[in-house]
Amino acid sequence: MAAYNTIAFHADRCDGCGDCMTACARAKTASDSPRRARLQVLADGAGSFGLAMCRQCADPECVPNCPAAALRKNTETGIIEWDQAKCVNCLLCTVGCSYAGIVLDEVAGHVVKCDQCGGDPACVRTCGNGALEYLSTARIYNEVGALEDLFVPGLAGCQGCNTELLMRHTLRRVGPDTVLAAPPGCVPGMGAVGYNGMTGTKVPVFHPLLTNTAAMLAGVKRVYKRKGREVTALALAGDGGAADVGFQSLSGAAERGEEMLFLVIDNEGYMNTGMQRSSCTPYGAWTTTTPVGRESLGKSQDAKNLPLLMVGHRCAYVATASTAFMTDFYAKLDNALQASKRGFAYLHVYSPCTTGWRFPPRKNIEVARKAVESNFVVLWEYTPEAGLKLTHPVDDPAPVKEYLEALGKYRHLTSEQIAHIEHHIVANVAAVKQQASAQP
Amino acid sequence: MLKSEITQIMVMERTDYLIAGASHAALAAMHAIRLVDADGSLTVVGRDRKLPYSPTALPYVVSGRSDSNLVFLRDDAYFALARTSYRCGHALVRVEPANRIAELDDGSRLQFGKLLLATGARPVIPSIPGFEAVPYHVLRTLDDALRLRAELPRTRHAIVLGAGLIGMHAAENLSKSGARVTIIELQGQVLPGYFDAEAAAIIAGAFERDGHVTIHTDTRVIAAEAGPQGVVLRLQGGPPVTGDLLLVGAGVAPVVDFLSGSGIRCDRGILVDASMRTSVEGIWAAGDVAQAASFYDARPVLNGILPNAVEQGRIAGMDMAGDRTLQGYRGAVPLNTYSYFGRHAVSVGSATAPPGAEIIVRSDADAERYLKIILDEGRLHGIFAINTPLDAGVMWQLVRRRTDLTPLRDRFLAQPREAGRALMSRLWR
Amino acid sequence: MYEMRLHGRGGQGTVLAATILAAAIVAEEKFAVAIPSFGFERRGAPVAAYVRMDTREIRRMTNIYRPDCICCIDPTVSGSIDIFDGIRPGSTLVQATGKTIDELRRPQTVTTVGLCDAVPIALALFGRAITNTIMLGAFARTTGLVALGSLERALEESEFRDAGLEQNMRALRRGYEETVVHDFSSEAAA
Amino acid sequence: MSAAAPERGFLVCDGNEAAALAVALARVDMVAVYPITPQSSLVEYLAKFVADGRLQAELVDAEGEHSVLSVLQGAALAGARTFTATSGPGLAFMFEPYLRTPGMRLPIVMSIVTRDTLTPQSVWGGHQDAMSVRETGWVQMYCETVQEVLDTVIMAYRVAERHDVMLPVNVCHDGNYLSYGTARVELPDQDVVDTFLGAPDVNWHAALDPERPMAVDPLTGGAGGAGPALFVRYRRGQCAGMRHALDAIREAHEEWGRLTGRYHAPLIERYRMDDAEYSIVTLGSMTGAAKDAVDGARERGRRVGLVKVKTFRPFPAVAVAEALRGHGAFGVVDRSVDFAWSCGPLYREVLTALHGITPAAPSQSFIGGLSGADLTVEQFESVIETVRHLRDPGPRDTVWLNAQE
Repeated sequence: MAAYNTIAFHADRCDGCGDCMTACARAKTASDSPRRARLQVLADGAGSFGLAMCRQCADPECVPNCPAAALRKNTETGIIEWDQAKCVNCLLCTVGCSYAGIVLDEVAGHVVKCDQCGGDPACVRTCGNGALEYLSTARIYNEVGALEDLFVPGLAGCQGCNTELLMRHTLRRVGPDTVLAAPPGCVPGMGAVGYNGMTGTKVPVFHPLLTNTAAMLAGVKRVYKRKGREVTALALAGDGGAADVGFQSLSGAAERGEEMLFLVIDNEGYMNTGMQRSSCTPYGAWTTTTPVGRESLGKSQDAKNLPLLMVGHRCAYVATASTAFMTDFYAKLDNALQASKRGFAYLHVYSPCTTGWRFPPRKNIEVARKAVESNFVVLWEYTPEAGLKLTHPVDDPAPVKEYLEALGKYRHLTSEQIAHIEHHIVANVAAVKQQASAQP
Repeated sequence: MLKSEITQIMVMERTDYLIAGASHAALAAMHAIRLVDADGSLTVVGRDRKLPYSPTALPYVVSGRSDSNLVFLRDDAYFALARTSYRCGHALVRVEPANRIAELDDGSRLQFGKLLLATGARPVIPSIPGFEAVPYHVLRTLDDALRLRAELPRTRHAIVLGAGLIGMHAAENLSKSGARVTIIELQGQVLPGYFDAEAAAIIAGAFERDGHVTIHTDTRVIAAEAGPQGVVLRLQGGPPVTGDLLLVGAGVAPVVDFLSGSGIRCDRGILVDASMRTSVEGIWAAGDVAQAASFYDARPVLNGILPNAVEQGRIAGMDMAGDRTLQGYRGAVPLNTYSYFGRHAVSVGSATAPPGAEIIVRSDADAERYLKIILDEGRLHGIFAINTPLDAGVMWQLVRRRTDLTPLRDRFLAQPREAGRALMSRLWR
Repeated sequence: MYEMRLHGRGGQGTVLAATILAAAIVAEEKFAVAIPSFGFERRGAPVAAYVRMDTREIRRMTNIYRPDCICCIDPTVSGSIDIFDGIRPGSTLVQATGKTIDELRRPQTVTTVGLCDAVPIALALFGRAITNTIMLGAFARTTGLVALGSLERALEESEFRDAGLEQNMRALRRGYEETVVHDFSSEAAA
Repeated sequence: MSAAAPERGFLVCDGNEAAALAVALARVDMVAVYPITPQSSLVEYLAKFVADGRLQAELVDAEGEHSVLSVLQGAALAGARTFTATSGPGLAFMFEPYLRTPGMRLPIVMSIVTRDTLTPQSVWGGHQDAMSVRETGWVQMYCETVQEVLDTVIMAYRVAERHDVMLPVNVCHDGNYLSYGTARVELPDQDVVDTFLGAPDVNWHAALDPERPMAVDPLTGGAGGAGPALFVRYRRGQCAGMRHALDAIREAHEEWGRLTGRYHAPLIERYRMDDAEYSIVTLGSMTGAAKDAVDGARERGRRVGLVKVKTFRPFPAVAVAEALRGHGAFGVVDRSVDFAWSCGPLYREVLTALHGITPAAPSQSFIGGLSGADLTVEQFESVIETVRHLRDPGPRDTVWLNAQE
């Protein structure tokens, strides 16, 4: 079962110009008439614009409503294909579709629907506002899904664990010629390094100290390089082990340009050992060592911006990522992997923790997305050559209150604390942007 | 129990899911079951000795629009992939709910865990004196269609009994193949139940103009006989009609005769609840054979249309497999789409306006355009259109969701398609 | 066993001189051990180094408290510390100084004195008052315990290279040549 | 600096350079370095050897000792022969990965250029650093001479990499006296060292190698499961490795002697013990002065002997007991402190080795040479005199040498 690419519609960026419809009509009908386009943008009556377009449903209703077997979900591409040779023009498919995604083209005299232009949709190309986006995340999922999962099944992560997804996908991509370091934290905690003599992965894996991950990996990598063997040195570390007690070895390895990919899964604390504070824990957050009581209300300091510190090391590559933006993550993973063959590559992934942050597992990706959309975390990429670039600028951020309210660890926040966080977000974005404006 | 009986039971074939029927409801149920239960054994028994196909496609086989080899909805590979045993050419002849045994027409007995009755309907043959002696066609199976198609070239004057969808399609096909066609309809209009009289008149007009079809509505056949020129039908209050081909399209009736003695409650069809369960535990029914609550007044109704069969089949399958995401059947809504002589007609909802309903009609007979909207307390009750584009699926949702259109009333009445899309975009996209 | 103590100041190469001397003696198929004294190696601070030499294997790795010889490569350090501490009767002093023998303070126990005005030589050769190799030449001339040739070879095998080696070879030879030896043993005997 | 040509087969150098030369001769694959007094010149030599191509190893200038040893662990797990050196506070900072090295059975060789531990502040010699880590599972050998430093570093690889040992080895040489003490050192031919050591064989048992994936050091479970038993298996394995190390050290010293003509005592050295009526026990570079003192006492008619302990971990208890048994009173001179009994750690170790031997000999602990202090021939003479007068077995106060201002 494959995952599929999709055309996403960002209503907030649509100004209703209709260029997409013209482009579609030109591409599909050799006419300029927007009425003949296979997507229809229209005012939704509430001040913004809606879209009628085939969603290429996973379990489509139009297909079983066709009496002539003229519609078919292509399981390779995900496109619902219409076969003119079989279509009997009965329009029953339009009854099945609740989204006006397959409609009668009166001029053509038959139903028409979006086919995503074979992977390069004309509408997306035309839209100047970024309201239409061709999401190729699925292509990446398929590619990665076809690769071997190098962790054993049945890791004992918490329900809905973001980290497990992240590490499985990462290792699939990085591949089997890898030595994996998993310092104490959730990654080994769920069994990745094995248990009682058993192993949790299909690649060589070890459990460094919380303090020496980068150093041990450097030793491994140097020896293989000396032997002329192409082996990727990969760390899957938590924020505590990277930003706090492991920072020295991280900093040293980065300064020496040791060739490795150091991926930090930032769940804002020591979640494996019972949710204690780390220097990446944000201001105001409840943890078991920054409790909420009469005298204090969560952490009283702001989080350390570890990825920006890594930029200060002029690493071969530094980037931040989020599991809510997997296309972005995969692009960065690829870049980081390449960079790790010539220097120190650092990838910082913001990873909500359903257990430690107190929210329902099903909201994991939503929480990750809200963090980005409120600028609570900022996605960017850095190389010494190109400098720092924002990869997902959020110019009109959502109120951070919505993000904070989704998480139990912020339930106690006072309005003053929320104001502090809002202020910090502004300052942090400014700091990142200042880096971005600096010449490399 | 005798030893031989015990042996028989022991060797009896068993299937977790048995689906009787192989058309839209059956296939939708099978799909729904497999989404949840990948392992349970599944058997589909179809009357016809063919891969599944849709009766709805048959008029197009008759016309030649559809290649009879390409109308099949599934192939063997699909059943293999779904690990489903597809037994075609067999019908259920008996169901023993107590033992959960179904008997097929070859005498074999199948023990089932759960049974779906999606046996569909068969054509109704009117009880007209002399009818049993005249040759006539029906159109329910692929063989029917191929037989009818074979007759087209040599048919000069065809009589179509019944102006439902089957009859109208056939009339169009016969007309296009060069035959003179006479349609005889008992009720006062063509396509009763789907379109109101005014719309029906527009449609009928197209038949008369473009197809030179003669339409007798409000007309009862009182006798039939075979004559030298073919079949002669005597009409009440009119001259007899003679044709060298007679097609009976006088409606269909659920196939329920094999259920006698089973204890499964039937009215005109098999009575089912919102989960498509019959009165007997472990047995479901869906599609043309099922009689479920009407959307409008909860009366059990037959709603023999394709989208309804798909929906009921899916609901039955989900319930059979224990899919916890199941939402119950929201009731039968009449709906259809119809293309004829290059025109298009859509009907969604009930054409019977309740008391106090607001009825808006825009009609342009010359342009053959028609639009009728029935609003009941600001909510869409039914919408009917000819040559006026509508998103039928969106309209169906508006009906079923009982969406209050009041805030958009004027826009909806002016541009129902655009307003519908705006509502869709806001409410459920 | 012959024990000597070198005195100098940090930066003058006192410890290195001890090592080169040990190497030269070893090259003569004798045994030698050199040990620096331990202090913070601050430039200008008094520094000492110890050299033992013998015809048998030397086992003790200790400081020297009863030296047979003091080699003082800095003219002023004797003003800061007592370079003669623990000195044996009949011992030797090799001193870098511009003073005459009469101007020099000399304990009675010292019966042989080699004087070398090393600083001007060093300034002429190096432009800095680095006197260590000059004073090795002075030691060889004063005591005769090591051949000048052995010191030359030890220098060649040390870290000195090219111009630096050439300068130090000249320093060694000038130290050897420009040292004046005074013998007071008859005095002591009397 | 080395003040003689290696081509002649010998040179004059200090112990830090001797150790670095041994590393080059052992064809070590990786060295990781971080400077600390009195070890600094050792790693400077290593860096220079690498820069000159004399040592064709990966050089990692790590940002601290903690990473130094961590880098080497990674390298060893990838198959490299490795080396580093440290002292005092550096060893303390290295402690976390240091503790773990024996458990991972990595044959890393590390020189401890011994230094007293803080506090009070001291950058000078003393055995306290090495003694502080004596229960961590590393092999420890203490050198007496500069020559022994060179030879022992080479032999350490043979011991560490022996399959029935597979333990890390500390070669301890005294800060100041051996780190900077300069003497003639015989330089073995490269061929001899190559023959003696063979190719590195360091990760046949535990590897981080994609060609044979395994989990190195996975978690062990808590009480009730298979975990504790597994843990015990590891620990007992370490103990077995330690026991085998005694034999491996003996075998390495014999073979080295056969190849080079230089026989060093592997576990302990008995010096003039045959007819000794009492004795002193020493460790490290103090031994030379002690031997001179023994010779002097013998000349004065004292029937004194000396036992030098070279291998402190594993402790050669049987050899020590056999050496001292029947030879009367003994004094043990330590360059560090055992806070359990306020005596010297070697003293306590020797007493333990003699436990159960009757009649119990009178003995005394002497502590001297702390913080760079010298241990002179004269001091050993006084130690010998003190021991000569010991009568009854049993506890007595430790004698602190160098106690006077």
